[in-house]
Amino acid sequence: MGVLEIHNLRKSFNGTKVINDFSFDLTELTLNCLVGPNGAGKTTTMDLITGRQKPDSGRIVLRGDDITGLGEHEIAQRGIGRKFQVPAVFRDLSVRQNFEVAYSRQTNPFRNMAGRQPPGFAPRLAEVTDLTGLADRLGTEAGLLSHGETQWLEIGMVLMQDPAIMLLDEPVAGMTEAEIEKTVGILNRLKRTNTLIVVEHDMGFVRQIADVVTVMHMGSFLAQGSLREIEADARVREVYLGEPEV
Amino acid sequence: MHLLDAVPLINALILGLSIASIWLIAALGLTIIYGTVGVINMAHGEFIMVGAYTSYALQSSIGLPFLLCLPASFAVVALVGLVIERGLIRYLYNRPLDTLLATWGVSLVLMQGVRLIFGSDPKYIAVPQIFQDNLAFGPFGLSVFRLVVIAITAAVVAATAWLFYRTRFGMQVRAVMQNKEMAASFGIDADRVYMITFAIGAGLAGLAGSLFGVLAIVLPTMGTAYVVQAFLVVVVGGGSLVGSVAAAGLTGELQSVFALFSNDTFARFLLYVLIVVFLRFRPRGLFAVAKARR
Amino acid sequence: MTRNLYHDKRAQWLLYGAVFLALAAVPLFVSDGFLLNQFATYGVYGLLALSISLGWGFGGILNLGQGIAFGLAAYGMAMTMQMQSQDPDSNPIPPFMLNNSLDHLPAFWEPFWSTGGGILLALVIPTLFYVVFGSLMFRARVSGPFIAIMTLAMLSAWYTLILDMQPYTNGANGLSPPSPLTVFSTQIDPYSPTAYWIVCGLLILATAGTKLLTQSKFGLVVQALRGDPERVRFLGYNVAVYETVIYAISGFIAALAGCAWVMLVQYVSPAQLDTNFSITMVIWAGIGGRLSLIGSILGAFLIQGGQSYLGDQFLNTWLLLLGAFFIVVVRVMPKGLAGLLELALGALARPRRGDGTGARADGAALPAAGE
Amino acid sequence: MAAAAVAAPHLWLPTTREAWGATLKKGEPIKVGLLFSLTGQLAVPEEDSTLVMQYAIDEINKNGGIAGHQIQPVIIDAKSDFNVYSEKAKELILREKVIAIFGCYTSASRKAILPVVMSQNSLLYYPTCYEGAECTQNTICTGPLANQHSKDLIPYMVKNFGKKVFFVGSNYVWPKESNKNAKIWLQNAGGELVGEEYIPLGSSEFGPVLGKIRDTKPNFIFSTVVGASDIAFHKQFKQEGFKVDAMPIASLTTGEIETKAMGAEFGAGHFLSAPYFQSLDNPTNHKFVESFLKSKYGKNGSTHYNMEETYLSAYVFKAGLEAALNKTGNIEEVTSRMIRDVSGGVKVDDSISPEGLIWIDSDNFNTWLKPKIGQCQADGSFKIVAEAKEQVAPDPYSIYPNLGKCTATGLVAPDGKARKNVI
Repeated sequence: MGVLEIHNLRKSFNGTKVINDFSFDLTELTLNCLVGPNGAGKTTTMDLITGRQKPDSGRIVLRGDDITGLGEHEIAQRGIGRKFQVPAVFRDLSVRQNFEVAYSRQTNPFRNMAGRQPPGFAPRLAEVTDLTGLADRLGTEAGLLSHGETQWLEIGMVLMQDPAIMLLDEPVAGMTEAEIEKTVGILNRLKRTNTLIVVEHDMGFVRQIADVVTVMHMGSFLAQGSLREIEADARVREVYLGEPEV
Repeated sequence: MHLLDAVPLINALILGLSIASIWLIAALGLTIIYGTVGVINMAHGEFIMVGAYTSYALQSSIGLPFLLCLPASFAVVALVGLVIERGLIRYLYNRPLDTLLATWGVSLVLMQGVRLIFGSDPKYIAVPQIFQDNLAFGPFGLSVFRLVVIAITAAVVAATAWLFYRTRFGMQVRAVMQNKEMAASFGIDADRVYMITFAIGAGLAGLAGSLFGVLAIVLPTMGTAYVVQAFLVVVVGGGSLVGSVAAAGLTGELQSVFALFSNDTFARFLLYVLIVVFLRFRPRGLFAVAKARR
Repeated sequence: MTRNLYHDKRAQWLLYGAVFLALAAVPLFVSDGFLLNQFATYGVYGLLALSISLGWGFGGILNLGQGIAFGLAAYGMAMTMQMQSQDPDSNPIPPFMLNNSLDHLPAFWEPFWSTGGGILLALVIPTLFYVVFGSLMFRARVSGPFIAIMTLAMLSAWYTLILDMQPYTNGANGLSPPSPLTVFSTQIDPYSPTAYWIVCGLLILATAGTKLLTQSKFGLVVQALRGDPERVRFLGYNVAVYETVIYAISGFIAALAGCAWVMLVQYVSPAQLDTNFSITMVIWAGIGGRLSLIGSILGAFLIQGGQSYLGDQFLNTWLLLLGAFFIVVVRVMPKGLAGLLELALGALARPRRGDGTGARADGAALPAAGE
Repeated sequence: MAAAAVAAPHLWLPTTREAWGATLKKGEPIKVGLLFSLTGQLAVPEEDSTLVMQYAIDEINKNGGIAGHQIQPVIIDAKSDFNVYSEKAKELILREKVIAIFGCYTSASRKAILPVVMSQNSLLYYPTCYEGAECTQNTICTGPLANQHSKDLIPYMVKNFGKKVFFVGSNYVWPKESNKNAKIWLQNAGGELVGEEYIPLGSSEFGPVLGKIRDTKPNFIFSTVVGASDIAFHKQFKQEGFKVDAMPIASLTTGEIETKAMGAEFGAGHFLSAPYFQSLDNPTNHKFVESFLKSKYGKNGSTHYNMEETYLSAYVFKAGLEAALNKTGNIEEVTSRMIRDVSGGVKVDDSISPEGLIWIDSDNFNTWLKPKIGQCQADGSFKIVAEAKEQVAPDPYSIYPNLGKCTATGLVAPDGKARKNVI
């Protein structure tokens, strides 16, 4: 039994079946790469898991708890963190303030008016800044960070949430080689202590981080296994050869 | 139901059509500008007002016939719009709240500028005698000028639809609306498309103004009377042409029918509340699509 | 590293303290009852600008209908003061109602016999309305310009309703309570230092409270959702609740202003719910600097003072100048006059480490990556 | 703290209200405030009010002023904003220490400034028509009250056009109160009310109302629509095919200025009741019209009932101040309130008043005057078709006898209790 189970998920937009009977299990403390050609439904799956879209049918179960149809913030509170493809940080706040907002153990607005950060913030911040290497950028306005730094900031923000599962949508899009290398390091450290789903196109990157690879095609589950098994899979080859981009 | 009882209601429906046409032509320019450029133009009412003053000035100085005042007002206000777009709006395209505020500043300047030039006493626009009559079919009737407004509105809507859906320019507009960068890579100059659209939208307001100057009165403050209704039409319609047509039809008829059964003031209150409730359930209006996030 | 003094919390509090002190000291130097009353009225405008700055500057909620809270509270206060001049036995009904053929006091006027109860209602009802209307809007995820238009429509609805309910509100003529507010059997002369200090005290308390609020975790979350509400939602916060709360607090401050205003002018009419007045509030905050509480307040002082003291010299050109000035502010300095100060202090700090804080003035308050 | 007490002794002394009040000084000009809007929506009528007041003050000053003192106007632009009215009234009274304010055109602005006028015991000359139902000790009104305004008009219309009437008004207090009075005259004249509608202030959409009028087929329309709406109403009336000779509009507001603004073609044939018309045929009026239009204040090209009522208020003030001087013999002892108290019964005779003799009621301080009925002609001027035989008494509480009677000392209820400052 996985930490996150998806059963027979379906979702259509204007009659087009975007997610079609998709099922999936996520094992604790693994890094699962979700791959598939454009339009396979990867981002929509993310949207459905995090509550941004509501499924037409099917169930999403987190640690035995049915979270289907809950609001985004409720799902986030139950322990699913998400990083967007286009990095979404609060550009006019400082890096430190971004982390403070992300430390969302207390979400009641009236309790938060009291001002102080809940206990545990400082050690968590130290851990996260150490991991992301942003310790000396804490005072900088987030809008002034480089692209790579912004991506790490957002990963850091998701970590501040201390989620049971992290969903990362194309975390290395637009990064330089050196930045990708650093991100690989971060993710490989993370997967020792966290459960992750990473949506990615870049197979070279997938090779360096993935424990398990899941392939989606036309909104359905196609194959799952180690990267080697996937690369040997005939159906996967067929799907990918049909598409020019890998 | 006796036919006799239905007469007031049918008359109210006919009148509702006229009110709808007035609100629609008031909202048309706003729709185009909002739908294409994404700017909420708070100075729209003052564009209407400038259009009315243009007609008044042309008529009283060089005696231009009323029917020629219409295109003249269109041209003059389009020019005003062009200047404002080039001088101000184009710097604010990515800042929707700021365009709202900046155009409100523009409205103050236009209103006060007109007041300094023309004074604050009311002016009027004369129309040919045949426009000052009433057409009656038995118990049903409507004034000729209201019919003229309905006809002009229909013609202008048709022309706008043609321009935006049947011409090369319209294709460019829609390409820019969908994806500015992609359109640019096909050699479409988004900046130019925005500029022209804004000018056309302003010009339509000017045209509406010269019609309203005949229905009511030409005053520096006249624009505010129409602009709230125009906004509601655009917001309810969701910013598309067909949306505005539907929204104007709906709200105009409701206003007319509510007024028949209660009174004008209460009808207006009821309409505002209905619109707020409607927006609660369709915050993006009648015809709008959700956007994806990557 | 040298930080921009503008962002230094201690320097900010020093500035606030200095402004508060200067405001509180005014009656020691001004003996003219007219001036005290006028300055107190500016204080009310300052409260309104503060409420706009909180909602729009910090929360990104451009509210063009702040006249709702202001006007409803002003009506509540005027009703309270009106009932003070009535007598339950010999003369229980305000004169205007008799003219509108009401032969008994409408039920919703009854609570206003009590001064404390009346003022409480004047504050609670607008705030509650903001909670209800706010949660309606924010749960439907209405955002950006649509909030502006919806609040504007709601304001028009209230305006029309109050105008039309003449037997209960005296329609366009409004309420003019014949004598000043009496609390604890003391009449508060609107031209006295007492009245001035009451308003000044409200302004200081509200400003300090709001400042603390913006510096709390709550304030930080609100500033974050101004930029990207969806991101905040995915961090586990219920954005609609946060937005409703900030909107309601801003409404509460405007309601305070409404009560204080009627205490000073003994008058309220639907004009207080006119769209122009509500938009004027936004202009105060915009020119003063919506991101700075004190900047917004000083913006209100500046513009209303300008209107009172420059207006008659310029007469007709005043509105023209105001409009043009506002365009310039929006176009080149979205952070208003406070932004200029930030730039200047930033330039002082720059020689040692140019972090470009000032240069990125534009767009800072705008949805960065939202829809 | 001690330093503060020395620096600001007023904080610790009981404030003496009188010390702030207006005073007149021998040999110094008499300051009065002109509180009208020169900009904004209300500027259309109120700019003319300011101009005609300046004209009247010039005229009085040229003829030797009041007891040798010149009048000095303090001219204010209230910007059509009620907040500004309130603020500027305070400034005029507390700061400029004017002895009287001439101002306002709408009841809403009057109600905005009355609290300060009353609390400082100052004096307001309200120079236009209003609804009444107000009894203060600090106002004098020179326009017709609702009970005077339509008294002759309604019977005249019923007699000449028929019994059935439709009431249309702007949605605020004055039209509703005027219509209450009109209903009484209508009942007395044996007429029948077939409909009553109020449209939002400033609205220019008369379609629904005209639809109801078409359905109810009245013989004439009684209109209390004001401002820009009034003009829209007359234009749409004609455009919707209504014929003026079959169903004329009898109005309390549509005068020379409104007719000019809408175009005489839309005004011709309709009726207006007012105490004054530019076309009144008497020597005083001829002189007034001619010399006003020639003066630097006559730039807008017409004289209007509202302007004439404003003009009269200057002479009512002059007469009141002279009466106060007679009483005290010393101008420095005259207060605003004293002028008000002695103004009961003061007259402006037909050598000065273009509308003919008028006088101030000594109980309620409104004006005795003769309403006249005029019909608009094709050139926009009015032809007088009827005139009251004698001055009609003003009564602000005519339709509310239960509330009491307005007297110089307050509103006296039927049970004998008097209440001051009822607004």
